[in-house]
Amino acid sequence: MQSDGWMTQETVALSGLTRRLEELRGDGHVQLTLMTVTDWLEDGEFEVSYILTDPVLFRTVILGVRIPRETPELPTVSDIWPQAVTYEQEINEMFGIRFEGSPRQGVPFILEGWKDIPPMRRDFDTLKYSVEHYEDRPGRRSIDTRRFVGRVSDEKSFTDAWEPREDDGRERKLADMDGGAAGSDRGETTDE
Amino acid sequence: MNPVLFIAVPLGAAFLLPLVRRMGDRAARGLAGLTFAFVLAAVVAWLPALGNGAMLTVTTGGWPAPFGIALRFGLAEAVLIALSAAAALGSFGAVSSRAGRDATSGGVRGLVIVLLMVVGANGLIMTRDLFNTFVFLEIVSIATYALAATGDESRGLEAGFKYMFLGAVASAFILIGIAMLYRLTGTLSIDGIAESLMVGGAGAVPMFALGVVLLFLFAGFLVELKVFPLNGPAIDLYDGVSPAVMALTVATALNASVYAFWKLMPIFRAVDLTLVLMVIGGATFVLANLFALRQSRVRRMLGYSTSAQLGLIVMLMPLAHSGDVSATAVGLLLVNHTLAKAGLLWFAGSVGKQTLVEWKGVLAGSPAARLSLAALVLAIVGMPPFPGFWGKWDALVALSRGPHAWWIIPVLAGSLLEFIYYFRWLRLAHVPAEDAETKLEPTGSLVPAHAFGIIVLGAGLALSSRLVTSSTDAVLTLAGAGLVLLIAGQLPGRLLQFLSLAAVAASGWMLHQAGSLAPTSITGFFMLIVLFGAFTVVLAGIGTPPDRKRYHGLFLLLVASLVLLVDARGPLGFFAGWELMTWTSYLLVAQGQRGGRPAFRYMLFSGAAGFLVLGGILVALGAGVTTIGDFAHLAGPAALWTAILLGAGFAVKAASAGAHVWAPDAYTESPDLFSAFLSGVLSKMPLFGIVLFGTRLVAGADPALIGGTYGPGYALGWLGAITAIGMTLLAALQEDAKRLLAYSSVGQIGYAVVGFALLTPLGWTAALYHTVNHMIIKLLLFLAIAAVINRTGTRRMHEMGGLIKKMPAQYIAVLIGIIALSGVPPLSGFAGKWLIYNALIEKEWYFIAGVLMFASVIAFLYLFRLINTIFLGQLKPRHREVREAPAVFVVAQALLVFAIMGLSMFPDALLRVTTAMTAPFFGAAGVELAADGSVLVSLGYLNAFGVMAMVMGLFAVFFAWVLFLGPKTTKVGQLDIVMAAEEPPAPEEIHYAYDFYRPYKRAFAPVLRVSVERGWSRFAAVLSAVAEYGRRFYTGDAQTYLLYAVVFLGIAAVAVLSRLG
Amino acid sequence: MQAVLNLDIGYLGLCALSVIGAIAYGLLIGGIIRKVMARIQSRIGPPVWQPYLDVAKLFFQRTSIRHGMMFYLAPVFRTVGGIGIYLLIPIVAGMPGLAGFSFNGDVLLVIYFMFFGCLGMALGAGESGHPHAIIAVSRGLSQMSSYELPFSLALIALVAQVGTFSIGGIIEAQAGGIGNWYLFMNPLAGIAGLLSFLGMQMYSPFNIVLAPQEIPIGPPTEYNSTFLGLMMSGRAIFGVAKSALFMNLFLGGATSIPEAMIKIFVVYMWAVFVGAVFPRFRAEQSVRFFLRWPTWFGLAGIALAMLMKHLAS
Amino acid sequence: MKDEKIRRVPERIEPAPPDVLKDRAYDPVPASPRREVDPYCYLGATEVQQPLAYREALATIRNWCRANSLWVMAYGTGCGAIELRPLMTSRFDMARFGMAPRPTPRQSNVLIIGGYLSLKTLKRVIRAYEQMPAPKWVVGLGSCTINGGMYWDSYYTINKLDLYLPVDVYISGCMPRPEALIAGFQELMKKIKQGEANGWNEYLENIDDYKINQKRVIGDWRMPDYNW
Repeated sequence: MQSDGWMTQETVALSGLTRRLEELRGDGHVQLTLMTVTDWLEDGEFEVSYILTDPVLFRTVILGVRIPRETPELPTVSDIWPQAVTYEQEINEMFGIRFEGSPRQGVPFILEGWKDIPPMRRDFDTLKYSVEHYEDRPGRRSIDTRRFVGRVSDEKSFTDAWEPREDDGRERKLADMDGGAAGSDRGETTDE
Repeated sequence: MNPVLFIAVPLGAAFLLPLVRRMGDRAARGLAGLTFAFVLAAVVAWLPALGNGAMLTVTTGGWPAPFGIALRFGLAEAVLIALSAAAALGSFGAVSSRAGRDATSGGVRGLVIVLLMVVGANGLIMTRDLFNTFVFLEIVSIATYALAATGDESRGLEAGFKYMFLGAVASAFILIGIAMLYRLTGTLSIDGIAESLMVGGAGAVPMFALGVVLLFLFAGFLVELKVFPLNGPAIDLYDGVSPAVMALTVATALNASVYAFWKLMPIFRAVDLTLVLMVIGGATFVLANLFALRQSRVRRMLGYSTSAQLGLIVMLMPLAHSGDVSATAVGLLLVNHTLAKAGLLWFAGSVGKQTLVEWKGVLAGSPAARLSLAALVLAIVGMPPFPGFWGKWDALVALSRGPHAWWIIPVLAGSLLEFIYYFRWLRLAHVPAEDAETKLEPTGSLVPAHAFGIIVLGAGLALSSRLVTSSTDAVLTLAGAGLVLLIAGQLPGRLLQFLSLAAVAASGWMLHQAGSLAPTSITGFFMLIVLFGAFTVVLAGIGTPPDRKRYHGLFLLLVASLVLLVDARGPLGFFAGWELMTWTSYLLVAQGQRGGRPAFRYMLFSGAAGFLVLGGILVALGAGVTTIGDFAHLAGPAALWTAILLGAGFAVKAASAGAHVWAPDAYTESPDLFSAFLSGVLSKMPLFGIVLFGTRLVAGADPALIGGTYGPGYALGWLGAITAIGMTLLAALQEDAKRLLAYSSVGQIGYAVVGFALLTPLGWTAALYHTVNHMIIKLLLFLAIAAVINRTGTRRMHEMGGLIKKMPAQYIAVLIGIIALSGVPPLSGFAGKWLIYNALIEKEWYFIAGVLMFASVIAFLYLFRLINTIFLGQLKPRHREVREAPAVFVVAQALLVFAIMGLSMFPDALLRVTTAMTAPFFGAAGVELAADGSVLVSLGYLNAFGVMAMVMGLFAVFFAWVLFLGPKTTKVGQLDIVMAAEEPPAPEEIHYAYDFYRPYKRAFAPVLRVSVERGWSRFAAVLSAVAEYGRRFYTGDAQTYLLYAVVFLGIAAVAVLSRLG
Repeated sequence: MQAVLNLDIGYLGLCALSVIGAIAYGLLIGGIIRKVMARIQSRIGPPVWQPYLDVAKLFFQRTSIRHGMMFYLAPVFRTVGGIGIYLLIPIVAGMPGLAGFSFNGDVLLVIYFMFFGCLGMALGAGESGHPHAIIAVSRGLSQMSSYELPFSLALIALVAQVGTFSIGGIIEAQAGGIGNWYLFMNPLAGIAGLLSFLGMQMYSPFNIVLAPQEIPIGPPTEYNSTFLGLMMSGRAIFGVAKSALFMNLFLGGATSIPEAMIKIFVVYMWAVFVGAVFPRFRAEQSVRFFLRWPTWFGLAGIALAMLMKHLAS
Repeated sequence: MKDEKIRRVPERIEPAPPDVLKDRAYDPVPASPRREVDPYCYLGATEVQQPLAYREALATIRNWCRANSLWVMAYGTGCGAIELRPLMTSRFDMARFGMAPRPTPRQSNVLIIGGYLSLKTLKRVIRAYEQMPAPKWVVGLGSCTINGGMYWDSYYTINKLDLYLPVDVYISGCMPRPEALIAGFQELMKKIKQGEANGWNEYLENIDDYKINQKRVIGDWRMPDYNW
């Protein structure tokens, strides 16, 4: 559990989810501000986050629950917060996570007639899908701006030594992605 | 044959009965039945001989009057004995078919008492001897106690005890009175006493002594007659004793007592007790009717009713004796009451339900029983053609001409109260089968009740010969056909409607032959309206016959009553027709799916309207009027009051604002075809009344009075204007198509009322034009809506939509109708509105003109809504298979459409008629009709044909243009509309129809908060509370009743003694 | 009857000419209004002949759709309503073509005939099956009923004072200078008339019916091509006719064509200038507005008329 | 592309024989067997053949009227719509060209696609386009309509509008400034005046291809039956 005074992050096991949510609700976190999902593809898990707010004391709790990607199922919270139905519908559509007992599961929210795997899963390749389904106009040239990101950050100054280095991993990740994406980059190719 | 037999035979039978009983119960009952039948047959056989006033006096034992007992047998006695015998037979029949007959009648032992009761009653009726009167009175009373006590209901026992308690007091008083009277006059013969009192005059007998004597007799008899406040025990008796027994009691004991009282009138009149009796009787009539309002138990309610009716008779009796009121009228009231009340009591007994709530729907499965009950109720409340009506009419007319004219008011007020509780009962009994909780399971035979219903109807019809006019043939044709169809209700509806059409056509032909159809006479004009409306509605009915079996016959009866009403030659004919129309239309309204409650409301307001009209007529009659033409000779306050009362009555019937609450329900819940007739024709009858009497009153009135701007009509004008705007506004907010049209109809009648209220020739012309126009349009619209309802099975507009594609003919009908009704040129409505505005401005009623103009614009709202939400917009999937109305139906509508188009092009043709009608009374036409078809009035001009020609010409040009475009345009599908490029959801969701004028509702919220309905509810609640509070007067406690008797005697003593001068 | 049957071709031709002229003038006024509004909003705005182009374009549309018979007929109703009312009003007193068919009836006829076009329009909107069109009609009828009240009150005051419903008579009564115009003769009724005229013209703030931002253009939502062109023509002549009626009732009529054109233009512009500075009312606000001040003015106008009549006699 | 099912609408309309072209300039009546099928775009079968000079003159007038009275249906699908607003306001004032915004496709002549088109929107746009009466024109606004723009790799936006609707004028840029829009509309007006803006005819002529393309991307083709 991390906390920075007004925002607390905590993780809970699936079995204790409903109890914990009700506890928090009883504790004054009466407002479900958001429900969102993180796809931990490498860990083979989804993390569903419930962001709860206490409008009186201005406290926020981000309650995360990890579920396996193979069996993405959760109990619904729409009986506690009716507005959760919409979030659950959207998450169901975009990540394929099923919420037991939620009323509009499987009803299209944004996508109409979607047949592929849910598009927000990280193993869904949007570029590939686009290439397969939507035709491009010949002659398109695009410049991948990510290259400039690295270049800008390369311009080092002697004062860098005193700059705070909070996120060392960031640059590395970007570089990884750059390398990874290079294979499918259509940026400088010409169609046909 | 000797009248003594009427006493001797039942007496003998009573003695024989215990012997015969040894041969078995069947034989005993046979003997009793034979006895009653013999008495009845003998009297009936005697009746023709007595009809010419012959009188038979029998002196028993051969002794002449002062010594022997004289019996007299005349027409009155014969009728009363016949009634008692018939009632005995009926009660006998009603009881003997009952499974547990012994339980309530005391079995065969009870029959002895019944026989004795008949003996006593017959004796009491015939005897002319004072002491004998007492003896028979005792026999009757004791028989009553015995019958009450032999029942197994403990209530009966208790009631009988209380009854006896008071009866004993009465007997003692009467005996003392008789003794003292004998001491004073030396004779016991009633005639002798009267003679000696008359001849001797005041000097012969000491006045004070006479007063005391009379006080005893008088008080004794009043206690015996159970007038207010002494009627408590009698009412308890109704509650506790079998209704069959009570029916017998009413027909024997009560009638005999009343007649005995009547015979003593000459003695009482030695001191002038007229006022005392009238006060007592009047109070009894009004209060008993009032208290009956809160009765939840049917039999107790009937008890109050008996008390009330008796009060009326007591009230009229002194006047009848002095000749102010004809004795026949009072006799008719008594006979009517006996027949109807006995029938109702048997009815109550057979159905066996105690409380009103239990009565709900018990007659649902039995139309014949419903009809019979309705007939009996109509008889007892005094509707024509039942004898009660004639009695009441004669009595009231006599009252109006005498010095007691003010007494009409309590009589009418009490009668109205009577309406409320009787028709409430009828309403509950009329709850249709689908809503009923229980079905009728008669525990006894209804035959006696039916028989008395038929007798009372027959008696009434026999009396109706007073109404003979030139149109009698037509009326008889229609009424006869109506009765036939009423019986033949099981035939196919189409055939019934066809027969109705034939009857209407035949009567139209007869009226034509009789010369009753001249359009320039008022009666001919309205007769044409009636016939046209009836013809169209029946013609349409061939297409979609109503499924109610009694509808067809009742409708013809209604038309018959309308013909009678319109062709009336005198006030009696008018009022009889009016009341006939009221109850026939009431029964028709009750034929609707949820007809009970709306019909009840309809009847109450119609009843009130009828009594107001009656009041107006009576004022005029009191002022010496005999024919309708004579109304022109009225002057001064009589004319004013006649006008006010008639105006008020017609305004109520026309559902003017305030009294409108009956109309929407009645129009809406009636059978669909009848709604058209109700709105198209029946709503014109108050206008007919206004025209009929108004023309005369205007012709006779002081020109200075009606010529000025603010004459007596101004208030009526505002009433009409408020009606017009209020109803129009409400119409715009209705969800139910028929209800919308109902409000519209009421509002449009408001226009006509304003026109008549103007009292100018132009105003009347406008109003008459509007009347005809409105009739045609409303017939058309209601018929179209009826067709739509018939096909779609719903009345709610938002459930329809897009029907133009399925029912184009109905669409065209409604389109023509709404354009005409809204007053948009070039159709006929405009000329009507134009005339009314011109008339208003001419009369300088500017503000009323403003209100009417506003109302006429609001009318667009509901008219557009009507056509739009039903015919335009989105067709619902469930109406994809809807078909057009049948061809005959459309033909009937085509007739109306042609009429509208004709009227639109040539309004001057109609105006020529109306001006010819009104000009003689006003001495001016108000409208100038130019040779080229223009209508010229003092302020403006109109050439309807020219407008029509212009519009048609332009229309033709542009229509040709779009026709030329035709091939270029493409028809798109129903749901192919622009919904922000979205696929439209189901038709139900995009049909904007419910709560159509929400912004309007919001804007008018402060006005709409005013609820007349709530006002009437409060009034009803107050009346109810008063009745409830007053009812506590009857504690059911013998001591209290005795206390009342003492107090009453004290007051009576003061009253009688003060009369001594 | 005879008066109508006696019309000769020449007269009808004159009438047709005047109708065409009025449509042209109505469209021109429409263009001017757009220009004026643009200038008020410091725009350049379309050329003044833009409405002609629009109408011509609509007539030149290749395709059009219809929803049913009534949809088909509504533009006819609308146009006939517009032209009919124009023909029933004497625009210039005594000029044959411009008096049209006004011998057929008086001012009441004109007022009631106004509803003819509206009714047809509303029915066509209903037949289109579009809920927004019907919502607009519902609002429009609500508003119409409310502004008709002050207008009728003003008219009643006028007739009470003038003593005739005939438009010719009303114009005659106002002859002899500006002071005799009814607007100044009975200013209270005049104000009621002016205010109700705002509602009649359906410019802002009383344009809830056509409110394009919430109920796409209201009743004509589904109308297109020639139908719309016909409707626009009808609306143009309807506007002219309404203004002419107002001119005849309150501004003393006209004795020559230029005078009529100027007065009609002025009357038109009154509604436009008010509309330029006021935002739109909701339907119930509009109803309440007309039932308050304009109605009080109308009632006071009638009282004043009665008083003046009383003093005169 | 390996999927043969995509049937191409030719990028450029092949130049037709001169006489046909001439006919087309005056609202051509292509000999299409489809004219009965098409509920919206019934191509006047009853056209009376007038002398050529007359037709030319009439066509000039018609086209001039049409070009100077463009009623615009602005379909603001994406961020591009933000640049349409200034066009209506005082600074740029499109009204001076006779253009006017119109809230319903039934009365519009120009459909402006204001940005990227997701499939969900595309469906609605097609409906709106088909509800417009002919002649009608489509203006593609911004790069997204041309080649997908910054959404080139999105799984739910199309990349090339003219596969699905006939585009008469593209205005490139991300976003194009109002000046660019004005230039684009001027271009459209010029094309209309010259009788070259014939997208709606091409749509009809190649309706099968267009429909196949549309159906291929729109997963649940649940368009109402009245839309073919």
